[in-house]
Amino acid sequence: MIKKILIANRGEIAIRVIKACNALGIKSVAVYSDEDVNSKHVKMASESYHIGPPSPSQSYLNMEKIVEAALNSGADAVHPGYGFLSENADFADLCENKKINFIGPSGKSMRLCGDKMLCKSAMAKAKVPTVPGSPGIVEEVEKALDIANNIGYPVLLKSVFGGGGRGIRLVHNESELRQAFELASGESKAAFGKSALFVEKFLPKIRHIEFQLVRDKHGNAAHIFERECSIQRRHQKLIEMSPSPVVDQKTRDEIGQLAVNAAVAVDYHNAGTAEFLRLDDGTFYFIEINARLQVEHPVTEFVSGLDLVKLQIDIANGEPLPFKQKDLKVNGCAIECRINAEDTFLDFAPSTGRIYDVNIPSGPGVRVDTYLYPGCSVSPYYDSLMAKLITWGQNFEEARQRMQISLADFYIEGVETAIPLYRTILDTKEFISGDLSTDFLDRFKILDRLRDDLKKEASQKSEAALAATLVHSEFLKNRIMAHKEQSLRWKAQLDRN
Amino acid sequence: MIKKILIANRGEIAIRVIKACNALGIKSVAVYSDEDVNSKHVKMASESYHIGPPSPSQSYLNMEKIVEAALNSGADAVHPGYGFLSENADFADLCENKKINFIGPSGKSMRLCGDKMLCKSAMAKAKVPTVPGSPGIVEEVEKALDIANNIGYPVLLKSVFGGGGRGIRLVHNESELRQAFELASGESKAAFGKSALFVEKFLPKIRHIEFQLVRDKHGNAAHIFERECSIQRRHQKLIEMSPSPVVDQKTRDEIGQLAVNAAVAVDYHNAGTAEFLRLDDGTFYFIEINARLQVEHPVTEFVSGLDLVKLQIDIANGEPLPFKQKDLKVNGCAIECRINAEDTFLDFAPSTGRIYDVNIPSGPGVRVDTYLYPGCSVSPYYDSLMAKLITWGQNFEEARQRMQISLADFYIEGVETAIPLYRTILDTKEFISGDLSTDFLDRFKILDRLRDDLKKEASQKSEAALAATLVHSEFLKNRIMAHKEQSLRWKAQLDRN
Amino acid sequence: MKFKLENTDETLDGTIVKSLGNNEFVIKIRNHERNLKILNMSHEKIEFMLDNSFHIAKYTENSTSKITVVVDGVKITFNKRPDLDNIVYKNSGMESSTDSQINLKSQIPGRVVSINVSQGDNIKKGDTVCVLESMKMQVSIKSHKDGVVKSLKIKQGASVAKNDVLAEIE
Amino acid sequence: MKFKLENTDETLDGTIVKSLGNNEFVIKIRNHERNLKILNMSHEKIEFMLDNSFHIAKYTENSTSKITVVVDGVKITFNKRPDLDNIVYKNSGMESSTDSQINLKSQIPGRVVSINVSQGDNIKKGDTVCVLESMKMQVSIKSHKDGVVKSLKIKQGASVAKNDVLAEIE
Repeated sequence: MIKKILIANRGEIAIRVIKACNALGIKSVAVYSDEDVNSKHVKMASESYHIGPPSPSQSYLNMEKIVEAALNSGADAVHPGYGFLSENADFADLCENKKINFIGPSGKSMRLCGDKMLCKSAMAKAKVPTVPGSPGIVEEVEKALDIANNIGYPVLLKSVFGGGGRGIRLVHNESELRQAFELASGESKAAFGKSALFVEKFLPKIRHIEFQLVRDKHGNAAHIFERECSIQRRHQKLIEMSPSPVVDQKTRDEIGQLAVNAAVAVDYHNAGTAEFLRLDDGTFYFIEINARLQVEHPVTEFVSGLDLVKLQIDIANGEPLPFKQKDLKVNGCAIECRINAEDTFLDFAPSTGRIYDVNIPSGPGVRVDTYLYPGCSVSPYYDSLMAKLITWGQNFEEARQRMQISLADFYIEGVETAIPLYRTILDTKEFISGDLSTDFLDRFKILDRLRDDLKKEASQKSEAALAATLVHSEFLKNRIMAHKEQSLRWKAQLDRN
Repeated sequence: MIKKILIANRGEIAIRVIKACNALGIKSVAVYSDEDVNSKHVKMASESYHIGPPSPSQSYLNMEKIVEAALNSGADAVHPGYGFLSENADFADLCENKKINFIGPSGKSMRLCGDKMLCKSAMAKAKVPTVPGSPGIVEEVEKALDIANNIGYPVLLKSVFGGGGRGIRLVHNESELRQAFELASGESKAAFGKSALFVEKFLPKIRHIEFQLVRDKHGNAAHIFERECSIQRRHQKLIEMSPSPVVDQKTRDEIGQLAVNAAVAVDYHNAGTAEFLRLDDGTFYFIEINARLQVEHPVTEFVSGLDLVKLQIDIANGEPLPFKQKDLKVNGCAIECRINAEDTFLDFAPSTGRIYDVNIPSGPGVRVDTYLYPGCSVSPYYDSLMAKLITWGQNFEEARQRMQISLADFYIEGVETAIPLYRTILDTKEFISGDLSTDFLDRFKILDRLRDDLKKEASQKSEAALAATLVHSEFLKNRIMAHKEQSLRWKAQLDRN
Repeated sequence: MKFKLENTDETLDGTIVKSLGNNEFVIKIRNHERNLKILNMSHEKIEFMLDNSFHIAKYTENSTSKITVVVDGVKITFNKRPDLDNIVYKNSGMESSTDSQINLKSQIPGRVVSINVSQGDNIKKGDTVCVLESMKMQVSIKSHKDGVVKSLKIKQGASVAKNDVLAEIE
Repeated sequence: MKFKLENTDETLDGTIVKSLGNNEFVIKIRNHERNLKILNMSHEKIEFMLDNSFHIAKYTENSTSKITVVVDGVKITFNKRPDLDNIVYKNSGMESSTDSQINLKSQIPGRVVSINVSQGDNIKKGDTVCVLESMKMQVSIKSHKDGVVKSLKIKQGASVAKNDVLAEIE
C-alpha cells in the first residue's frame, strides 16, 4: 500500500494530487525549482525538496534529481501529473527500477502509446478505426498515390518526425502529391538521414471528442464517458465539457467500447484518455491515447462522481476497479474553462508576472483548481495554465449559466487571461446550440464578437469609471494643495532659523 | 415572471440568493444596515439600499423600510432568506398587499406552521404522528395525570409561552406532576394572566432528522430526502448530513410521505422542512415545519443535484415542480459544518471582530458558502454563522475525508471557531459509525477529547514554533542593534551641530 | 534558550547554531541540529522551511514572560522563564484561581441587557452580576468570587468589549 | 471636465457639483445629477456607491494625457484632452502605424532562443528578427517596418521583459 507519494510536478495539478493524498491519509512530497520557492504546492505538501534551477530541463524534467528526492524522502510512489515527465517511458522504467511505484502505465505500454506508427498498427489489429491512410511509413511515391486514390483527395502528407503542425502538407490531387512527396522526402533525408512519410485523409471540419478510460492491473477496464474539447486555439484546448452535445447513449456505448479496446490493445493500466476525431457525419477516428491524467479530468469527475486521482492510486496499489461499466451513468453536465495567462489579442501570447489580487469564484456546482493566491507569481518558465474553472449543472444550460456567473466573478489582477473571450463564447447561439468544431473561433469570427462585447461593457461601465476619475482628480488636487501648504510651512520655518 | 428580487437578509444567505439571481439573469437588490456598509452582499448585488442602524429591529426586521426599498428599486419579489423576517406572516402579507411576490408560503400557511397547538391538531387530522401527549392545552391537573398515565412517565410539562428550554419541567411520577402543575400554572397566571400548559412524553436520547420538502402552487409536492442534524450544542445545529446513517430507502419513503402530508395539511407552498425526532427504536415524531429555506439546504443540493433557491423562485413564479417523487434519488453523501464565530471553550460564547486573514478551502466535492473576505468584520449585532463548509462524496467516508482536509485548510484569523471541535468529532469512532444523538457532545465527552487533540497538535508543532521563536528573537535583537547604531549616529550628528 | 510549552507543559530548548547565509540557519532543538530556511519574513509573520517542511508562523503576543505564535494555524504559547511561570493554558478549560483578583472582566463582547447587582451588595461566587447580549444570545456573567460589589463599570444598554472590566468585587 | 473614452470613442463630460459631507458627493455626468458615496479610498483604489450601485475602481495609469481605471474588472481608458488625442485602444487589435518608430519592442516576456538578423542587415517589414520562448511556446518577433538593423539590444539565452527594446530599425 502506498504511504507516501512524491509529486513530480508543480502548479494546480501538484495541488490537486496533494489534496487527494491528504484525503486518503497519504503523505505528500513536493519538489520545486528555484522559481517555485514561494509556490503553493511547496507550502501544502507534507515535505518539499528543492531540485534545481528554474529551467524545466534542470528541475521538473531532471529524472535523477526527482528520483533522488523520492528516495531521500522515503516516498514509495511517484505521481507525474500531466506534462513534464508524465509520458516519459524512461522515467516510468527508472522509477520501477528503484522500486518506486510509478502511478501510470508501464514504460512498455507508454512507448506503444507514444509511437504513432506502432500505435496505429496495434489499433488496426484491435479493429479500432484510425484516420484512413497508409498503415505505416510509405517509402515510394507510387504507393502513396495508390493510398490517396483509395481514400480520396485531399490528403495530408505527414512526416513522423513532425508534430504540432510541422512537416505537414495538404495536397489536392495526384500531381500535387508527386511534387510534395519529392520535396518532403528530400527535406526529411537532409534533416534526419532518412525519409519517414505517411499519408492521411484530410478532415476539414472536425470535433475533438475523447473518452476517459481506466484499466486496472487485473485487466478490468471501463470508460467514464466522453469529453468534448472542440473549442481550441492553435490545437490547444480552451473549453471542455462532458457529455458532448452530439454523443447519445448508443454512441457512448459504442465508441466507449472502442476506447476500452484501444486500452487493451496497448495493455494500458491507470487512468488515461483515448482521443478521437469526429466528423459531421458521425464517423469517429481514434487518434491517440494520452497515457496520463488529463488537464480536463474534473469535468469527468463532476458527471461521474468519481475521484480520478484516487482511482489512479488504487490502480497503482494493485486494487481492482470498484465498479463495472454498467454501474456508471452520466449525471448532469460539466464544463471547464482553462484560465491561461495569455493575451487573447496578441494571438494568445504568454502574459507573465505578479498576481496582485485574485478573487476565486465559488458557489453551488462550482469548482476551481488553481495555484493562484494574492501575491503569487506566474512564471515564464512553465506553462500558462493558472487555473481551471469547472461548473456542473443538472443539464448543459445550468452548467453554462453557472460558468457565466463564475467567469464574471473570477478576477485576476496582473496578467491577461481569456476570461472575456470565454464570456463571449458562452453567450453565442452557436455554443449554446452545440455547433462546435476545432475551428470554432475562426468559423464564427469570435474575436470580432469579443471586441464588440468589450466595447459594450466599457460603455456600460463608463459612467462609473468617470465618477471614479472625478474623485481621483479631486483627491490628487487636495493632496497637491496639502503638499503646497506644507512646503510653505517648511519654508517659513527655514526662514525663521 | 420575476425580474428583480430584493433579498431581505444579509451574510452568506444573501450572497447565496444573489448568485442564484445572477445565474438566472434576475436582478438582485441588497439591503444593508450601517453595520454592513462594507459587507460582501452589498458589493455583489445589482443595487443596494440602506435601511437603517445596526440593530436588527431598526433594519433587517424593519418591514416598512424593506418594503419601501423594494418599491423604490422596482423589485417584483422578495426573498427573505432564513431568520429575520423569513417566518413572519405579517411580512408575507404586507408584501402580497403591495403586489410584491413573497418567495415563501402564504401568511396563512405560515401562521399555521408557527402555532404549536394549531399545527399539532392539523397534523393529528393528517395522521402525522407528533410527540405523544395532550392534544392541546390542559386546564386541569386530573386531565394531565390521565395523559401522563396513558403515555407513561417521565413526561415534560410545558408552557405554550415558553420556548428554547424555558418553562419546561421534567416529572417522573404522579406526585411530581401534581406539584409541578400547581407551580407552573401559578407562574403562568402571574406572568401571562392565564395558564396554558401541555404534557409531552419525555424522550431521553433522540436524533434530529428532518425532511426537505417542496410544494408548488398547483399542489404538486415531493420530499427531497432527509437530513440528519443531531450534532448540536444548546439545541442549535452544528453538523448536518444527508442521507442519515439510520434512514434506509423504506424509511425514507415512509417518513418522506408523512413530511409531504404535513405540507399538505398546512397548505404549504415553497421549499420547507419538516422536522422530526427519531427514537432509538426507529419511531419518528413530527415536531414542526420550518417555513423557509434552511441553513443546511446545501447538503440536500449536493445529494439531489437540485438548486433549492432556483426551485423557490420557480414556485413563486407559479411554475409546476419540474420532477416527480420517483425521479429523485439520493446521490452519494454530503456533510455540512457550520463555521460560527464562537469560542468552544467558553460554552460557545460569541467571538466577534475583524477577520485579518482567511483561507477558504476548495477541491473536488467541496463547497463553501460564506461572507468572509480578508479584512471584513464579524458583527456582534447579528448571528454568528460566518460560513458553511459542505463536502460531498460518493459515500459517507469520502465526504468525511474531504471534510477533514477542508477543515484543516480553513484558516480564519481574528475570531474563534469550532473548526478544531469539528476535526475532533469527525475523527471519533462514534461519529464514523453513525452513533449520533442531540446529546452527542456530552454523551461522548467530546470537549475532553478536543483538549487532548489540541495538546497533541501543539506538541507536533512545538518544534516549528520554537524555530519561529528563535528567529524572531534574533530578528528583534538585530533590530534593536540597528536602532542603537542609528541613535549613536544621530547623537554624533547632533553633537557636531 | 529554554521554553516551556503552555499547552502541554513540555519544556523545549533551542538555539541558533550558525547562519549559513542566504537566509539559511542551522538551529538546534532538543539537541538535534536542523536546517531552517527563511522564505519570507516580516515583524509579524515568518514563512520558513524546517528541514523539508514548510511552516508559516504568526507572532500574536510577545511580552517579557511569554510569546505566542500561531504555527500552521495552531496557537502555541511559550513561557520564556519556565521556572517561574505557571499560567494555565486558556484552551485547557481550567481557569486559574482568580480569588485574589478584584476585577470581573467580560470574556465576550456584547451589549448590557441587565445589571443584577448594586454597589455594596454582598454576593457569592457564581451569582449573576449582569447579562450581556451578543449575536442573539444572552449570556449571564457570574461573579468569580465571594465578596462585596465595590463598583460597577457598566450601564444598561451600553456595549462592552472583550476583556472590559464589568465590576470590581472585593 | 470632458473625457474621451478610448474603448468606444464616446465622449463623456462630468463634474463634481458639491460635497454633501460624510464622503458623499453630488456629481453630474452627461447632465444627470448622481449621488456618489465613497466607502473606502486609497491612492490606487476606490470603493463607492454610485446612486444605489456598488463599484470598485483601481487606478492603473495616470499621465497628463490619459487615465486608465479598472472598474469592476473592466479596463477603461480616458483621454483627458479628447480633441488632441487619437491613440487606438490596445484591445481593439488594431495596432497604430508604427513606421516612424525606431524601436522594436517585445510584447511578451521571454527568453531569447535565436537572433535571426545581424547589425547592418537590410530587412523588410514582417521579417523575423528573433525568436523568444515563453511558457513552452516559441514566438517569432517580426520587424514592424522596412529598414536597416541599427543595433541589437539582446543576447541569445538572455531574458527580456514585456516592452523591452529588442532592436533599433531605421
